[in-house]
Amino acid sequence: MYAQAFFVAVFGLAAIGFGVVVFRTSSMMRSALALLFSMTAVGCLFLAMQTEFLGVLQIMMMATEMSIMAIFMVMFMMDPGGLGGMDMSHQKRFSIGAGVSAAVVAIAVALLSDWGPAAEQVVDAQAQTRALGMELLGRSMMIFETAGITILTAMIAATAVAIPVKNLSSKDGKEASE
Amino acid sequence: MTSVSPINTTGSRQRQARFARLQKWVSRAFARDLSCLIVPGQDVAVAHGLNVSATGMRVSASPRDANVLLIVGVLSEKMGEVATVLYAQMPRPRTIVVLGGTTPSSLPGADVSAGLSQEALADAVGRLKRALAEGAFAVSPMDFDASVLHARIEYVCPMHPEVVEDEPGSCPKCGMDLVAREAGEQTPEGGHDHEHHHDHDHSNEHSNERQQEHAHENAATEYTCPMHPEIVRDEPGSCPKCGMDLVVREDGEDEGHAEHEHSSHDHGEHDHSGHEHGGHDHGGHDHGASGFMSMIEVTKDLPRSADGLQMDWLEVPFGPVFPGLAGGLKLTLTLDGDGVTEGQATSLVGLTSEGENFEASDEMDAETFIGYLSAAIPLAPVSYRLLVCLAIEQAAGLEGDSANAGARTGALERERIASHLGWLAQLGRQLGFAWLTQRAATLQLQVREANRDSLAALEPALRTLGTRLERTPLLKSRLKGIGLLPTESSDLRGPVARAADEGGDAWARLRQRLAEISASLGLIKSGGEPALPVLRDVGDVSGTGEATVDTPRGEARLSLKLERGHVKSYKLDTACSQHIGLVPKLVEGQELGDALLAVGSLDLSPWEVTS
Amino acid sequence: MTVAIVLLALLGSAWLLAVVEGWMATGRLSPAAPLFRGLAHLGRESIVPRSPDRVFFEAAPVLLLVVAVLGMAVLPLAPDLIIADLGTGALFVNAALAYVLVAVIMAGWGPDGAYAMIGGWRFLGQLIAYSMLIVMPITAVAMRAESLVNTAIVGSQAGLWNIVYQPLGFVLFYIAAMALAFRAPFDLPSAEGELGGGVDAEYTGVRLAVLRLARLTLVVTLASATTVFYLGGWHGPLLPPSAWSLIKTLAVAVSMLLVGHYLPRIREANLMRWCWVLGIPLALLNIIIVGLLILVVP
Amino acid sequence: MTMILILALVTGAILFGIGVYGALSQTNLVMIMMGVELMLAGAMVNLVAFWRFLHPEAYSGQMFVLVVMTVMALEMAVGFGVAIARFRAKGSVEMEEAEDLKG
Repeated sequence: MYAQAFFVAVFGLAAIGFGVVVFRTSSMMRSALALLFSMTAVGCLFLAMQTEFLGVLQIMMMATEMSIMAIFMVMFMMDPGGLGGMDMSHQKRFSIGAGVSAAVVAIAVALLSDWGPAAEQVVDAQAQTRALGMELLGRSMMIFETAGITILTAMIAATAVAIPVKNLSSKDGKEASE
Repeated sequence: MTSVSPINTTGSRQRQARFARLQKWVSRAFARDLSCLIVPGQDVAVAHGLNVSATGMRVSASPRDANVLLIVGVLSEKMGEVATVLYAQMPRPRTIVVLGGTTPSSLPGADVSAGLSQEALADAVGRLKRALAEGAFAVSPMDFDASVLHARIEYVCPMHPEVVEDEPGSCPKCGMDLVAREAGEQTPEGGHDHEHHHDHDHSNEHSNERQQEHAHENAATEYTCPMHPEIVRDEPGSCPKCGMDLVVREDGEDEGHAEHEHSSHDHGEHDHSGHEHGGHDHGGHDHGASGFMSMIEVTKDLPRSADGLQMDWLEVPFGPVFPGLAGGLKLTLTLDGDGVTEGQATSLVGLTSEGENFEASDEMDAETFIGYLSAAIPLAPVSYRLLVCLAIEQAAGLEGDSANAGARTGALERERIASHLGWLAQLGRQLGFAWLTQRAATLQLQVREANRDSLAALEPALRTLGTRLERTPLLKSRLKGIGLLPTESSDLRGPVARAADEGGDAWARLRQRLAEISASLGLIKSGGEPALPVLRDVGDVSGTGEATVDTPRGEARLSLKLERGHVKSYKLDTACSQHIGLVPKLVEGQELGDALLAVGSLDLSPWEVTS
Repeated sequence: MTVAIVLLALLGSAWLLAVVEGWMATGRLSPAAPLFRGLAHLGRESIVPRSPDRVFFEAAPVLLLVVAVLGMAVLPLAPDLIIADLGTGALFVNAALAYVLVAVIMAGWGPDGAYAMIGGWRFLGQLIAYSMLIVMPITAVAMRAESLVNTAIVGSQAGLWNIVYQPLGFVLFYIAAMALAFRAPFDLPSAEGELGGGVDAEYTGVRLAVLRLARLTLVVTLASATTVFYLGGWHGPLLPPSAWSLIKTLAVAVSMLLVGHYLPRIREANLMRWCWVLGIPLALLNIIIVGLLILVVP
Repeated sequence: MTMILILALVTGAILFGIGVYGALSQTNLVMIMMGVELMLAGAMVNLVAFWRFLHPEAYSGQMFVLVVMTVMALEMAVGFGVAIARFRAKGSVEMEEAEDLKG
């Protein structure tokens, strides 16, 4: 119980901390990898909440995803090394306001609403994975398959958009779809 | 400018303590773990008949992993500077071994020097090991400093790019501290350009940081709106039009966006040490480093790379001491990502194509000249020896004699085999094909001095090597279609020209060279016992002679003027000096690996590149 | 206890691989050489390049090592000799190994050097090629075991090893594993002949020692994964289970080194093309075949 | 247990807030995508928390998280596709310079 609370808190803080770094550093590599570690922390948060499969999946997916994010940052930023220290943001006040208010509202809801009794125990990881599999290929098969088809479409679409007309050998589309 | 940065001193101070504790063991470890960086290059070492790995030394690819700088033969001045840079990049304790030459002036004296032979090398390594085992080399940083390294640092004012000083100080205009930066271009590059002189680094970074803090105070003179350039204020605030925060504007913002992009993409000097958020402006190393920069502005001048994206360029030197290329050959490639946009090759060891300067000295008699030329070309000494002999004999009006024609052909062909094997080893090095490198190098060492019978004994081994390479998986797919040259291009010679007919790519060249190896074997069988060409007695004749020899890399033509047995002037025209001109065409638009492979497949010998 | 044993096994295997490496390079078998080399590295100066991204430069070798060890932690040497027998072990191996990419990119960016940076990004391209071929064969393995638990996966091979049951998957996984460990012929990020060492090029002294150890450990981990997924893990006659695991693991690891010794470096574009045009369809085919076998064979 | 639930929900809320800030304040398309990713991460944390502490028996909760992950990958794919296309066409992925996208 307390151990769980502790870990949830620690990984939560880590996720938030790295999340802040993402928009504080001027080096693109750093912000991309900070986002990666923030996502990893979220994955660990899942693990701390005994959601093993999702946690590991999150940790796995984000490594690749964010590394690809990183190379695109380096490609598409004017100053990937962050040596120029140029300000890449606009409408700061408005954004901060929006961000804070969004967070505050959500927190307020979290604190004020009555969640009723919380479940003490969950089944172990193996049973969970099994049950999740049953769920995926059972009741919510339709949704799951739709998601699959959608992402396939997205891959193809992204590749089609990305590759130049003249040479079809560009890998960018594939990178994007990883 | 101390020879080691503060970080490293503290680092090595701890290490000294550890060193004191297990001195004996660490010293023994140093003695047992020798890895050498060979200057000018591994190919040269093998061509001199040195089998380095037989002495228990590893051959290192980069100065970072090396602790012995092995200098083979006499170095040209440029190569001397390169050697110095490489030495500066090696971690301490580092040692210098010089074989059959003198230590370049810019380097500290050689720790061990010996003759240019396998026995001498083995002996030298033995002495080195003993010295190391006795702990002669402490890790404590010895003050090593060379003008070559200094030449690379100049000091500029962040605010006034036109202010460039040699000494650190403050800007005459604004009084800001000057920032150290690499003078770069005009100085020769070592194998690893990007941090030539970690020796100065830290002092360098320091000045950067100092400058940044100053920048906070002084540099922030004008504030402008990213969107509305016409808005200019003296203090920070928000734009009356769009309400955006005003950003610092810096003088000279709009100059050379290309370079800015350039230096930022190879993230030239980003040091995030300490301050994270990009509030401050750096000025120091690149222009327009502050304020809002239109990305369209930045990218519009950039060339399109292969897939049509505007990428920024990054000029990277490969060589002159690079594992994938012949030692002494410097290839400068402009890369966007992994693709080569342009590049050219230069030789740091080439000889002059025309010698007029012999009038003054009477020393240049025929024999000396032969020695001079064959020494200048370590990769194919015999061919050029033969070339000179033929030219002089023709100048002397002697008929080509049938007596030792066979011997001369034998020697030439033997060298051809050895040279092609050397190329195979080089190819293996480039492709990370360890087996090929070892096999080819071993065979080359055996072939070099072999006589007819031992060559006949080696024949099966050579043929198996050939057939085996033909059957090696991945090799064909790696080489096919790489380094394509138009068949009709006229300035091709030697194997490259002969390979142009069946495909003219790297694969064709490989097969061509393999074919030539077996052809040469046949010639040696039919020809005479290989013997070093010796000049027949020509006496004090005068006249002009001209000769052509099909060296392993293609025909070389030499015409010289003889006066009373002394060479007065000569004119040399080699294949490599033709081929090196092909490099830009060859590498443009290729992937990095393919480009290097294409250059390698030409078998350029920088020694034969005449200027 | 278990932890100590596994770590020792890991270190020992890494040392053995280092010896084999030395033998391939010099032709001499000198068991002491790796130890001396490591000691010498400790004694040497550890250079910090010009203007590094210090965090990444320092973190990269350590992260690589940690990742390799983490991967090993969920792989069983014997039924009871496993640090953590996770309910999603097979997936966790993937997750851990995915961070090899992160470490390599850090090592590429950190030292602020052109060669290193190119090497780092090259590995990203390499990942685009091999990653699918790591995940999909493991999927087929998990299908047969009907579980993601590594011990269960080994258990499912008691009768018939997966290398026989799904040879196609084994081949794909073996190749992908070599690409993941970026050993020759897939050593594009650390190519000596093309990048003068690439991501390794800037490391010296202690950092280099850690990096080398990490790379060898990574090979061991991957070999161990191959053993668990395809070579029936600890199953084998006479010898104790853990011995079998070790023997198989080392055999696979050494074979990986040897293959690299006799092959030229693969061309980046070819790797990409073959993996996507040939590899992925084959991996899918493998999954289908295994699925059919599971359904048809009782 | 409810305490942990609230802890997780607060974390999710803050992540979401950071994401909103990023998505609104950044001028570069890729950075904006980072903001969106963070928002989605916050959402996922909440979903997992709800599944774990309120309805551990209903696996559609976990399934939902999977869908969100898919959406993340999807967003990456499409986003980068668009980024490359824009970069090729306009030489910029700066929103400040995307007048043609402004309403």
